[in-house]
Parts: sequence; C-alpha cells; structure tokens
Amino acid sequence: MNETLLTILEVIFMPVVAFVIGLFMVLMMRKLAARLQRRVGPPLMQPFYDVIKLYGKQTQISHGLIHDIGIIMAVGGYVAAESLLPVPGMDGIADKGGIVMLAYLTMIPSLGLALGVGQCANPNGSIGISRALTSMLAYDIPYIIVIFGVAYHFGSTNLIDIIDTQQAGGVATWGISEMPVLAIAGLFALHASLGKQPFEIYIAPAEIATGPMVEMGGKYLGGLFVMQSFQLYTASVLYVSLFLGGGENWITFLLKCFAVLAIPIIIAYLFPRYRTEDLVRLVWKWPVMLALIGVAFVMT
Amino acid sequence: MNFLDGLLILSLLSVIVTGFAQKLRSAGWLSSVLLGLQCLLLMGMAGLAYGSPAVSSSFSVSVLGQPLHWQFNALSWFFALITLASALASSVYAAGAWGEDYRLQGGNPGLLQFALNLNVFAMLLLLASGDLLSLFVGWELVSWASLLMMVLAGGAAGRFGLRYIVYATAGAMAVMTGLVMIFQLTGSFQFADFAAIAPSLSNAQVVTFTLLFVFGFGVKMGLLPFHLWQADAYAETPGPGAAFLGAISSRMGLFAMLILVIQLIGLGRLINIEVPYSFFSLRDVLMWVAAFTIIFPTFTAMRQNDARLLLAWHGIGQGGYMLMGLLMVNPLGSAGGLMHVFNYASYQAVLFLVVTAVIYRTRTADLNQLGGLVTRMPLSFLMMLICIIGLAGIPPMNGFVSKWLIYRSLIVEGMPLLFVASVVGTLGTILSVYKLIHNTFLGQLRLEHEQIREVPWSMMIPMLILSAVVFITGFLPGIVLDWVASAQAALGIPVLEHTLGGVESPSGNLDMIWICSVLFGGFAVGALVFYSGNKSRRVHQLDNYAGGHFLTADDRYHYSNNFYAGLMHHIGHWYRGTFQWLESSLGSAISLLSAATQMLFNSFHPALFLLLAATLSLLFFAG
Amino acid sequence: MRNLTALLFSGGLAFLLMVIAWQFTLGDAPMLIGAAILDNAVKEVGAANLVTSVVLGYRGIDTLGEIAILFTAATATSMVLGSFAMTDEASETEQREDGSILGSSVRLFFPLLLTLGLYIIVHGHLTPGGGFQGGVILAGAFFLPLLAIPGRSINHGGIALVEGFSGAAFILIGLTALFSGQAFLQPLFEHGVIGHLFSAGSLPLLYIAVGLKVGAELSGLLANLAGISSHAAEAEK
Amino acid sequence: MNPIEMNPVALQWLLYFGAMGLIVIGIAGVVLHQNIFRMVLALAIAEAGGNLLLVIAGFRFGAVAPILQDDALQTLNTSNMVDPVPQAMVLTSIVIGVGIQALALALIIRIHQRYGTLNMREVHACMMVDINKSAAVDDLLSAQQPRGRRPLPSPPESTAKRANNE
Amino acid sequence: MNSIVLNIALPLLVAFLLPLIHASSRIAARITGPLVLMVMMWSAVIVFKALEYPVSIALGGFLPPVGVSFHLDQLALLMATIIPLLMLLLWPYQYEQNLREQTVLLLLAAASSGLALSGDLFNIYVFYELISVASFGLAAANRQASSFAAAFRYLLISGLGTVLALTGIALIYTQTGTLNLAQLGLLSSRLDNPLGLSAFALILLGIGVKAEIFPLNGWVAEVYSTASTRTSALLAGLVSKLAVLAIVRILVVAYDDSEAGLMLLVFGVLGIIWGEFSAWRAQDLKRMFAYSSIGQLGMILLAFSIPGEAGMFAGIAMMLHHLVVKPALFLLTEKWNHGTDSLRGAARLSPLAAALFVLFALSLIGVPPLPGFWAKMLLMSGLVGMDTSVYYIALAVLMIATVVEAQYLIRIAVTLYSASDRSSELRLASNTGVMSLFAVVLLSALLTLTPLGSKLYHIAAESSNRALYIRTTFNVNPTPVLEHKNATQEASL
Repeated sequence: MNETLLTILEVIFMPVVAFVIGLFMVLMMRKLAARLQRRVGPPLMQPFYDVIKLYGKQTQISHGLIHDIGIIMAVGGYVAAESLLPVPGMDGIADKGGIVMLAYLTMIPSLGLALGVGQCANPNGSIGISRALTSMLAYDIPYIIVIFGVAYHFGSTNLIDIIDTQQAGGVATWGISEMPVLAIAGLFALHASLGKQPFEIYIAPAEIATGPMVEMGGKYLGGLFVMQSFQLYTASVLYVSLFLGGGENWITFLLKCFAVLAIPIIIAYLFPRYRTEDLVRLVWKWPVMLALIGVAFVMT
Repeated sequence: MNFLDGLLILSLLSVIVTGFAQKLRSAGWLSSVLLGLQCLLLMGMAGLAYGSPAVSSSFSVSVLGQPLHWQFNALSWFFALITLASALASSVYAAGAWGEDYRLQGGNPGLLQFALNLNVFAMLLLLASGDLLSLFVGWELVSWASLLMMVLAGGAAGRFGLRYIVYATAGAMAVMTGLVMIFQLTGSFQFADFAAIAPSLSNAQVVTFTLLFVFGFGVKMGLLPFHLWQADAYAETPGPGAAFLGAISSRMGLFAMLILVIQLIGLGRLINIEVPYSFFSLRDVLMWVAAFTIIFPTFTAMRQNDARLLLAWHGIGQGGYMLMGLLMVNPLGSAGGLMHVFNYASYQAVLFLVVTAVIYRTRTADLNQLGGLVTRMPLSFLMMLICIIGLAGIPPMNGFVSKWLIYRSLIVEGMPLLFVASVVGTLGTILSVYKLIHNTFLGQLRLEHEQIREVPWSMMIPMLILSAVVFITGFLPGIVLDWVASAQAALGIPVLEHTLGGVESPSGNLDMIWICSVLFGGFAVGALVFYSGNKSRRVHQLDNYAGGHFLTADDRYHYSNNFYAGLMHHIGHWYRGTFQWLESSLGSAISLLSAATQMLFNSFHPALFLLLAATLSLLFFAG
Repeated sequence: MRNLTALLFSGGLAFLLMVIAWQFTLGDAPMLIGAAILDNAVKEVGAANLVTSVVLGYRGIDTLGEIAILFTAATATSMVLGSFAMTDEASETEQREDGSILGSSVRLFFPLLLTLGLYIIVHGHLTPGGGFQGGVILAGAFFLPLLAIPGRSINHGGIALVEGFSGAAFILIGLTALFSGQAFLQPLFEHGVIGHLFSAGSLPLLYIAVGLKVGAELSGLLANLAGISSHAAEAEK
Repeated sequence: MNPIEMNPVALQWLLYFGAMGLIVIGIAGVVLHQNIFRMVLALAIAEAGGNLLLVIAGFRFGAVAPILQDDALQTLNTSNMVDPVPQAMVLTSIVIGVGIQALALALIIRIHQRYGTLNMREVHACMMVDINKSAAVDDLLSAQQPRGRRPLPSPPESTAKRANNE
Repeated sequence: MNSIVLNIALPLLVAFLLPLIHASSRIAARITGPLVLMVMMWSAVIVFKALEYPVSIALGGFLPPVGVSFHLDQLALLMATIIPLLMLLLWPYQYEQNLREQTVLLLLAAASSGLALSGDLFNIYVFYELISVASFGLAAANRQASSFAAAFRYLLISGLGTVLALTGIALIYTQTGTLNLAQLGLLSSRLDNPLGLSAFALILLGIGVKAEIFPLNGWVAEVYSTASTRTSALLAGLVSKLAVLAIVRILVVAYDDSEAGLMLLVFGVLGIIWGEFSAWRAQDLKRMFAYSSIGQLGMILLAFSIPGEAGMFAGIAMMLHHLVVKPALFLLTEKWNHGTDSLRGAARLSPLAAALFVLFALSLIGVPPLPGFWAKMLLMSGLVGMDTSVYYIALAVLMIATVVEAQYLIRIAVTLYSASDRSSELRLASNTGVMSLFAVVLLSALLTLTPLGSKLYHIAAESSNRALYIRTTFNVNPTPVLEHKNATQEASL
C-alpha cells in the first residue's frame, strides 16, 4: 500500500518536473535560434511569462466543447505520458506500460489537438491536421523500428529495465555505443517528430496560416505551448533513456537531455521546410533504411 | 437437454418464428427478445469460459454412416458470445425507430430480422460443430445466410452479393476438397481421428491441407488476395445487418481456420516446413499474407469517400491482426489475436451503427456531404470517438490491449518487418479514422443539417452499451483475457498468464488500470489547467479566421475531399488497383472462355465435332 | 478451312478404321452364339430359315423394337407433316391420271405385287425373305397407284387399323406365351414338320403380323410424304 | 468372278475396306456437304457401311446361307452355314435406318417449306434467329460483329427475306 | 419376375392401338396413357419389392448367351420405376390435339424401360434407337420452324452416332462372336486390346449423343430451346441418364479394369468445362439450363469413370439428383422463357416458383444439407480416393465448374428477387404444380438421407459387381446380394 502511495506521489510530481524542464527546453530552443540568427534571445523566465500571459488573456474564443476538450486531451495526454518516463529517483508507473505503450500514449495529445482543430471548422486547420497526421505516418515508421530494435536488444519493453541494463554496464553498454546506427535513425525520427524545420509542414505559416493553431488564441494557444514543452521533454528523455543510459543523477540526466535536443534544434534553424511528399519520401528512405540496418545488426 | 441443446433449438425456433412473423410490426422486438433469451442460455454455459469441460449436445445426426454432432467449448463460447451480443445489439437497433424508417423507405425490417436470426443460427451451428462434416455444413450455412443478408437491399447489393458468393463457393470447394482428402486418409470426419494422424502427415500433405483451408476459410475472412468482395458487400447491407456482418461474420473464417490449421494440423508443422529457395517457413508465408491483409485494405480504406466502405475496408485489415496474432506460437500473440476478435467486434458494430445513425438522419454516408454534426448528434459523436480510438488501437480503449499483445509477441519473437507492417497498418488506421470522424462530425455544419437531432433512444441504447464494453474492457482487459485464456486452453495452445489489468511478464508489463487512471488523471489536470484560465466566449462556427473574408453559411469550406492530398501526392500512384485488375482479368478470361465454348455450340454444322471426336478417340486407343 | 479440317479428319478416321480392319482376318470370326444357334435352332424353333428363327425366335424382342421404331418413325413423320389421318384434307385435291398406260399397268401390277408380297411373308420361315421383305413389297403395291395418280387419297383409316392390329397381334402372341407360363415372345404351338408351310409354331403368325405392320407403316410413310409433296405442288400453283 | 474363289486377302481388302470406306465416305459426306438432303443421303451411305461391316462379321469361307433347303432340309446339316445372327441384326438395322431416313425426309420437307432453303448454314442462321427471337434476347452474333468501319457481311438471303416479311 | 416385360409390352401395345382407341372414344384415349404408365409403375414396384437378388430373365425362353436376356437388378428396376413416374409427371394432360405425342411418349416409356433392363448389346442398341426416334419426334412436336430445324440437326448427329455405335457393335461381334453382356464379360480379355477399346469408343460416341457427351452435344441447346418444356425436361432428365446408364453397363460388365474408364473421364471433364462455361454466358433460362445439363452430365460421367463401388455410388447419386432437379428447372422455363434480364422482379409475382428455383439451384450447386451436396461430396470423395494426378485435375475442374455454376444460378436468383421497374409483368408468373412435387421429392430425399444412402450404396455395390452380373445371367447359383457384399458393412461415403 505504501508503494502504491509512493507511486501516486511520483505520478503527481513527475509531470510538474517535466513541465519545468520542458519550459527550459523551449527557452534553450529559442536561445539557440537567436544565437544562430545573431540575436540575443529571450530572457530566462520568458516561457513562464508566455504561459501566464496566454492563460490570462481576456479574449478567449471557443468554437464549442470539442474545441476545449481537444486542448484538455492534448495537455492531459502528455501529463499522463510523463509518468511513464523514468527520471532519476522516480520511476512512476513506467513498469506498468513500457515503450510501446508510451509510443501510443503520445498519440493521444495529437488526436486531441486534431479533434479540437477539426471542431473549429477552419480549412487551414484541417489541412494542417492532415499534414500533421501524414508526417506522423512518416516519422513513426523509423521510430517504431528503432523501438523494436532497442526492445529486442534489451529483451524488454520496460524502460526501467532498459535503463538499468545500460547503467549497470557503463558507457560501453549504452544503446548509442551498441546500436550506433539505430541511434542515428532514432535521432532522425526524434527530429521529425518535433515538427521543427525542415519538417514543420503542418505549421507552414505562409501557406496555411500556422495550420492547427489558426483558431487558437489565449489559453488554447497556452495549452498548445505547454504541450510543446512536454513534447520536447518527452522526446529527449525517451531518447536519453533508450540510447544514453538514462540519468544516473539529475545533472547528467539534464545534460544529456539538453544535448540531445540541441542537435535537431540546430539543424532545424539551418534548413528550410520540405513539402509534404518530400518529407514522407525523405523519412521513409534514409531513417527507415538506417533503422532496418540497425535492427539487422541488433538481431544478428 | 442441456444448455447447448436449448440454445440451438431456440435459435432454430427463432429463425422459424421470425420467418413467419416477417409482416408483423413487432417482429423486431420479438426477434430481440428471442436473441436475448439465447444470450441468457449462452450465459448459462458461462462456466465454459472459466474452465468447465466442453458441453456436448444430446442429439446427433447420422448421414450416410457419418455421425454429425455438436459441442461447445470455451472457444465456441467465446465466439458465440460475440455473435449473440452483436446480433442482439443489431436487432434492438433495428427493432425501434430505425426499423420504422426502413419500412418507410421500402425495406422489410422483418426480413432483416429473419436474416439476422438465420445468420445467428448458422453461426451457432458452425461454432458448435463437433466434427468436420458438421463444420462444413455450418460453414456453408453461414456463407449462404450472409448472402441473404447482403442482398436484402437490392440494386447494387445484388451484384456485390453475387460477387461474394462466387468467392465463397470457390472457398467452399477448397474446404470440401480438403475435408474429402482427410476423409480418404482417416475414414471418418472426426476431429480426433484427424488429429491422431496429423503428426504422421507428409510435408506435402500438410502444405496441401494448409493451403486448401487457408484459401477456403480465408476467402470469408477477406485475406489477401481474396478480399475484394467484402467491403462492397458489407457496405451495401442495411445498417444493422452491416454492423452484425462486419462485427462477426468474417471471423467465422478465422474460427474454422483456428480449428483446422492451428488446432488440428498445428503450428509446429507449419514452422518446420521450409518454402524452397527462400528462408521462409510456411508459417512465415501465412504471416506475411496476414501482414499484407493489414496494410493494403487499411490504406484502401483511407481513400474511401463513403463511411460504410471505409469501415468495411478496415474490417478486412483488422482481420489480418487476428490471423497474425494467432499464427504466433507464444501465448501473447494468440491471446492478442483472440482478444482482437472480441474487441474488434465491439467497436466495429458501434461504428457501423453510428454511421447508420448518421444515415438515418442525413440520408447519406458520403464523407464529402457531411460535416459538423457534433453539435447536433453529440452522443453519437462520443461513441464514434470511443470506437475509433479502439479501432486505431490507441489507449485507453480495448483495441489497444489486443494490439499491444500482438506487438509484444512480435518483438519477443523477433520479427521486425512484420512488426513494422502491423504498426504501419495502425498508423494508416489512425489517419483514416480521423478522416472519418472529421468529415462526419467536425468542421462546417451544412445548412440542410441545421435541424438534425440526436437519434432516438432505441438506436442509442445498443450503441451506448457496446461502447461501454469498448471502454470497460479497455480499462479491465482481464475480463476478456479470462475468456481468451480458456479459449487458448481449449485450442490446446499455450495459455497466457494475465491479471485483471493486463499482463505481467519479465520482459515488460501492461497494467491498463494504472494507465487509464493516470490518463484520466492527466485529463483532469489538463481540464483544471484549462478551466483555470479566463472564461472563454462561445462564438458561431463561422466566426473564424478566414483570411480577411467574411464567411456565410453558403460558403462550403469544409476540408474533406481528398483529405490526405499531400500523402496521396506521394503514395497515390502506388494504388494500382492490382487486385481489381486481377479480378476483372479473371472475369474477362472466363467471359472469353465461355464465349469460345459457346462458339462450339453455335457452329452451324452439328456433326463436324463428332468426326473429330471419333478420330481422336480412335487415335487414343487404336493409334 | 472447315472443309480442309473435315477432309483431314476423315482421312484420319479412314486410316484408323483401316488399321482396325487390318487386324481382322476374314471369315475367321468366333461364332459363339452363331454356332449354338446353328446347332440348336432346328430342334428349338423348327424353322427352315435359320435367320427367321433368329429374327423371330432368339431375338424376337429386337424385332418388336424394330417394328416399334418403324411405327414411331411413321407417327413422328405424320406429326411433322401434319394430321392427314385426322382430317381428310387430301381428298379435296383433284384426282387425275397421268396417262392411261401408267394407270393400266398399275392396275395390272397391283394384284401381282400384293400376291408376291403375301407369298414372301407367309413363306418367311422357309425361304429367304419374310415379313420385312414382303411388307415392303406390299407397301410398294399400295404406293404404285399414288405414283400413277397423284392426288389420289389413300385410306388412312384402314392403314391405321392394319398397323394397330398387326402390331398388337405381335405383342399379344408374345403375351399369350407369357400368360401361359412361358417367357415373353416364346414360340408357341408344335414345331410341325420342318420345311412345311405350317411348321415352326407361331413364327409364321408373327411374320404375318410383322409383314402387315411393315407394309402398313411404309405405306403410311410414303403416302404422307407423297401427300405433302403433292400438297406443296398444289400450293405452288 | 465368284467372290468365294477370290484370293482371301484381296477379298478381305475389298470387304472390310469397302465397309470402312463407306462409313468414312458417309461421315465425310455429312460433314462436307451443306445441302441437308445430301447430308441425309450421306447418312444412308454411312449406314450401309455399318451394315456391311455387320454382315461381314458372320462371313465364313465356303459356307452357305443359313437356310435349310433341298438336301440340307433332309439332313439338317447346319455345319457349313454362315452365322445367322449378324444377318438378323442387319435386317433390324436396315429397317431402323429406313425409319430414320423417312423422318429425316419429312423434316427436310418442312424445313424447306418454312425456311425456303436446304443449305445447312442458312437453316442454322434462320433457326438461331428464331430461337433468339422467341427468347427475346439479342442475337448472339451481334456481339461478335466487328466494331470498326468494316462493312458487315450481309446476312443469308433467306434471313433477310424473313425479316422483311415480318 | 417375368412380368417385368409388361413394362415394355404394354406401352407398345397401347401405343399401337392408341389411334384406334382414339377413333372409338376420345376420353378413353386420354386416360389410357396415364393408366398404362401407372400399371408400369405398379409392375416395376412389385418386382422391385420381390427382388432379393439380381435375376436374369430370358426372352423367348432361350437361355441367355444365345437369346436376349433382361438383367433385373435393383438399379435397373429403380430406373424402371422412375421412368413411368417421371413420365406421369411430365405427361401432356392439358393439351387436346396431342394424340401422336402421347403415342410417342408411350413408345419412349417402353424403350426407356427396355434400355434400363436389357442385358444384350444389340438389344440395347435397338432400344436406344427407339428412344432416339421417339425423341426426334418429340423435339419436332412443337411444329415451329425452328423446332423442325433443331430436330433435324439432332437427327443428323444422332444418325451418325448410330452408325458409329453399329460399327462398334460389329467390331465387338467380330472379336468375340457374342452380344450378350455377361458373355462379353467372360470374354473381356479379348476386348482389353486396342480393337476392343476402339469398339468401346465408338459405342460411347454413338450412345453419347443422347448422353450429351461433350463434342456431340451441339443439339442440346437448340433442341431444348425449341422443344416444349416437358420434352426438354424429359430429354435432359431421363433420356440422357438412360444413355449414360447403358454406357456404364457396358463399361462395367465388359470392360472391367481397363482404360476405357479414362475415356469417360476425359469426356466428362471436357463436358463439365464446356457446359458450365457456356451456361455462364447464356442469356435465357432455357439455354442456360441446357448448357448446365451438359455440365452436369459431364459430372455424372466423371463419377462413373471412377472404378468400383465408389464411382458407381457417386454416379447413381448424382444421376438421381440431376434427374429430379433438372426437369423441375426446365418446367420453370415454360413461362420464364425470355431473356434473363426480363426476369427482374419475377419473385414478387410468383414467389413460390422463385423459392423453388432457389431451392433447386442451391441443391444443384451443392449446398449442404441439400441432397446435391451429398452427391457432390460422394463424387469428390471418389475422385480424391483415386489419388492419381488425372483425377486431381478432374477435381480441380469440378471445383472451378461449381464456382461458375454458382455464379450463373445465383445471378438468376438475384435477378428474380431484385426490384422491378416494368409494368408488363403478368407473364412472369410461373406455374408451380409439378415443380412443387419435384421439390417435395428433393426434400423428402433430404429427410431420408441415411436410409436412402444405404439403399443406393447397396444398389451401387450390386451393379458394380461384375462377377455377380455374369453369375446372374448364366443363372449359376443365384445368391442373395447381401451374401456377396459384406452385409455388416454400412453404406458410407
């Protein structure tokens, strides 16, 4: 019973941590972008201010209940997903789910967003969702191949086991050193899943007026902002857990997370955007090939 | 007189009663009551699902010296439960307001109920079959009973039904050949006799039997490449009938295949047979067939513009998961496959019923003619949402659990490509079900649909109950897994160790109770955060950002046609219609052949062929 | 093309049949039943004409079938050509004689042919000939006037009477044997002295029945064919 | 020359090959001719061949006809007679042939009256037209007609005539 | 036992006298025919019941090898019972001017009985010819120009077939010097050579014209679509079966264990292909059923080509099934004689007829538990039991043909039940009286499947027993059937 209580506490605490770290990740993203564009960038607390500002706006436009529910699902799905990601000292309910579960749980926010946007009846939004789902179809294929390879390699889908195995063996047994090809493919998939340039086809401000966000303002946009920070956190932590041995302690953990995230962000701000079919083609070609080669290495 | 006797007799009785009561106005309710009674009798045998020994009927028939008898074990019970539950739901649905409406449209709801009862009876007979002969009799009855259901609507339905029966007859012939071969080997039609000689069969015989049975039963399942009949035929079936057929009819093929290929021949034999010049075993080949059955129909579904067709195509694709799971040796996979039968039936029935509800109100299922109905039919929307989450295999609905079991077993067995194939299928499903719900319920409401109300309760209640099942068995998958485990035991394959919330194994656990609780906790947090912000103002749907243009209700800007334009730009040219082409080529070939054969009969000289025949046959003997 | 194929295959068939024929040796046929009949016919049937004993004795049922076929053909022909027997439309056509020589000679030949036919029938069990041969001559006797005097009607009622009763007589003789405890179509009566007119039991009776039947059938057939052609000739005018 | 005195091999050639030849000539005649009356004649030839073959089956060298006459009537010696069975059979089959031919002639008369032709090809064409008309289906031949601008072959004269009359 | 000859003598007698009876009393002439058929049936049933073991009766009192003998076994008597029964059902009761047709029908009844009973090669030929001539007459009885033409073409093929059959008989006689089937059986070693087999081929082709064997069936569609439906029903239902039976008798008794059966197989397979595929494209019911009966006959031939009891059992079952179903289907076309498209909505006007059509179609396709299924099952079982590649090919053809068959039959069924947009529907109503009787027969066969099956099995065992046939004919030690066959052995598939 005590254990259950502890788990519940962890489940409550983990999303909060994730939220904070996620906001800092957003900050890092903006800072990096600014540096690359030779700007100064926002101050330290800017993401917090943004969230508070968005929630505090006077003009809040709702297109119906589903519009609201969509945002709730988007945030709530990630809140739940964070409890499946073990961080140093807290395992949450990671042993109740596993990576396959996590992969599917992270689809709930997207689905919620899609529902909310659909309710807005704005064609730009719908087009954005169509593109978002397409890109999901694109990047999920290498993504799940990578997951398969890792799970097969460690003989488990339980993230705790995976992390323990890596930490027990040191750097040499980290996923990245045992499965370098998969790690590269995973990075690709991670990048694509973030929806940043060059894969930001569903935002596409110039063509479809930022796509899904077109009808979002105030706390709706705030919800999406929170969702984005969760998304950055989830992606990087998952990558760290799979390939970089997870976090031995909070410092290394955070270092690894931010480092992992820095790579796609830097790439993102150096490249222009792809067209939808180019994205699909690219992602289905190289990362899938890499991932399959990686799996072949793992399985032999 | 045990429960099984009672069930079969009552079922037969229902067929007769509904057959004679067709013209009655209350035929629908009568049929529902009868089906309900059958459900009760089935519940009387619920012990089967928790380890009771198999029940044999107390009557048997002997034809040409071959006894036919019937029995129920946990597997039959499991399938019968699904059958009767979906039949009951469809029957109640059709009995109320929908039936009235159907009558006004010129249909005969009594006939529909009769067809429903006939199908149920045929299926129960098949599920209860205790030997190969009764299996085949049941099998054929199921085939023809579902033909009756399919052609009820008339018009194009007749054409599609005809197409179905061609496939079905071909399959039946293959099955019959297999059975006759077994009979020649064993001298009887008993399962036990075949099981006894199965280990001593030669590889060639095993391959022959497997191919014959997989073809024969696979036709009904819609296995590639014999799937073309299914979507059209189901889509044209009147709503509740389509829900019933879609939910369970095709699974009869799976059931029969389970009995013959997995239980009697055994997967062990299939794994040991190598396909020459490749590194595949026969089992792998079948698994790849299942994988292609997942992918191709799912992506075909994505392109459909008719809600019924979209669902029907998905039905074919989901069958692939079941077969794939069941072909896995480990208990996870087979449990996943069996559980998927249940899960799939629960949400597919609701989906068809919701689509029928939409048709009931709007008179169309064309995805380009709908939109924005969520404000008018919110409950229907909710149920469709629950069920598409199930269909797409996303937590927390039951569809996820069974798919999770299948994925896990693929990982454990180390089958990356099949794993990818099954996940690709799931992704395709997500894409297309979003299209379904978006084009139907979201987006702009059309002017002509302003006055639409939610459907009556007689239609709503079956949907509500079934979607509750979808949710509850997602939350507590252990309920179904109990039955599945008993069914596995009845099949004689390894039994899955499970808990109420899911599975616990050294290589990864699943506990849906925790996951769901946390997920809904997360939603609560999300809601808390959301509603802690400033109160939002409801605006009219048309009051939105439209590039500086003021919209009126006359502007149709619901983005529905060619929904995945970008994706189709890339993969569109992969839709070659190869199977359609193959089918129509076969049709043309037959047409050509028959024209050629008729030319012989149209020859103006009758005796020329006699001369030829005489010469050739003399050459044959004397030459 | 079709002709070529036909010729080719005809050649092939001819070749194959020749091949078959080449394997036989003439006159060396194994006479199993033939020899048995030659040995026993005289004492079993008592007809001098052994063929007759086969036709009416050993294979009497074949003969019954045969006259039935003739009868069927006649019935079918009248069915095809129309119902003269029912309505006497033929009599309406004018009778005219094609010259007196023809007419006279027909009148002269008619009794001669009749006598010859009857003689051949009655002596069927003694000499070459019999019911069929005699019957044909009888038919010829009745047909001659039709040739000479086109349009002349023939007494169809009479023909029907004769063919009905003669056929029935054949069967009744057979049935008499059956009901007297013997086999169907078994020859009745004493054999008598072989070679005499009144010998061979019931065979002469059977042959008379056959002769009359054949004569009547053929007359009917010919009359029908002649009638329709003269009818057609009328129509063309 | 008396056939009995002929060289047996030559006789065999003559008889067997004669019989087979008649059969083949008859069949070929039926197949090659288009005139239905000639077909019936050819059929008669073929039947004659069959009958000849049957008679030969009972032939024996040096034997006499199976009829007891003169001396034999006294001695009842049947040992040197030919087989009487084939003779009886031939008698039967000739009569059968007569019946069939009579019926065939009757049919020919009717066909000629109705269709005005004795050509099998035209008879067949007219018959198919009639059958299709009574079944109220399109002429099957129309499906086989060329689609292009190639002129259609004119239908048999009698068909056209009948079509005009009705 | 001897009284069975009444089945031949009586109808012949009455047929000869019918014109005279007609002349004296029209009413008497009308009732005579049915009366005679009833007497025939009664006599056949009496003998059938009294029959404990096969019996041979000598006609004319001359013992078998020399004289003509009739072979009375259960199969022959079964057919002898069915012939008058079927004729009674298809008798032209309601027509006035059909004296000659009735005469010909009586002759046909006599000839059919004779063919079923006869045990002599040449006698079979004679009765076969009688059937031929009678069926020419019936085919032309419609008095349409097209029926004359069709009958003539039928006659031409049949006449050539006759010549071939006669040639075959002559060859056999030259080889063996006998005509009695049983004696041929004793001498079968003399026939098991190219000559003997060629003779069989010729006889097969000759008699096969009536049996609708593949290349000789150009007449089938023409005659069936020009003759009256009763005639078509009779020809397709009865006459074809009798021809097959005659072939099978010759094959079983005189050609045991030879490759002659293979020939039956080849013709059967070709017949199935040609018949079913042609039927697939047929545009009116009459021709569709005509082609389909070619296919069905092919299946029957295929069944009989399997040596031994299994083949005989399957063949008899298929034969009886087709004998019930096909006449009934032909009766449908009496009113539904137009293109299949015009049948749209016919079920609404004559629901019973449409339902019966569906019943018969399902049975024909072989849907369990209808009798057709069991017959087809027996056939497939027999084919698989041979376990040689040729028979597997035949099996594959059978399967494909069944699919094609299902397609075209169900296509009609769907057409019947689809909604109609025509107003002139009155002619679509179809009469169902006799058809219902056939349906009753079919369904009662379904209910009595087990006793029927075991009875048929005994019949098949008896008639496929060559030694028994020979012993019976020569009247050597006549013993009950059941002592020859293992009495305890149950009838089985």
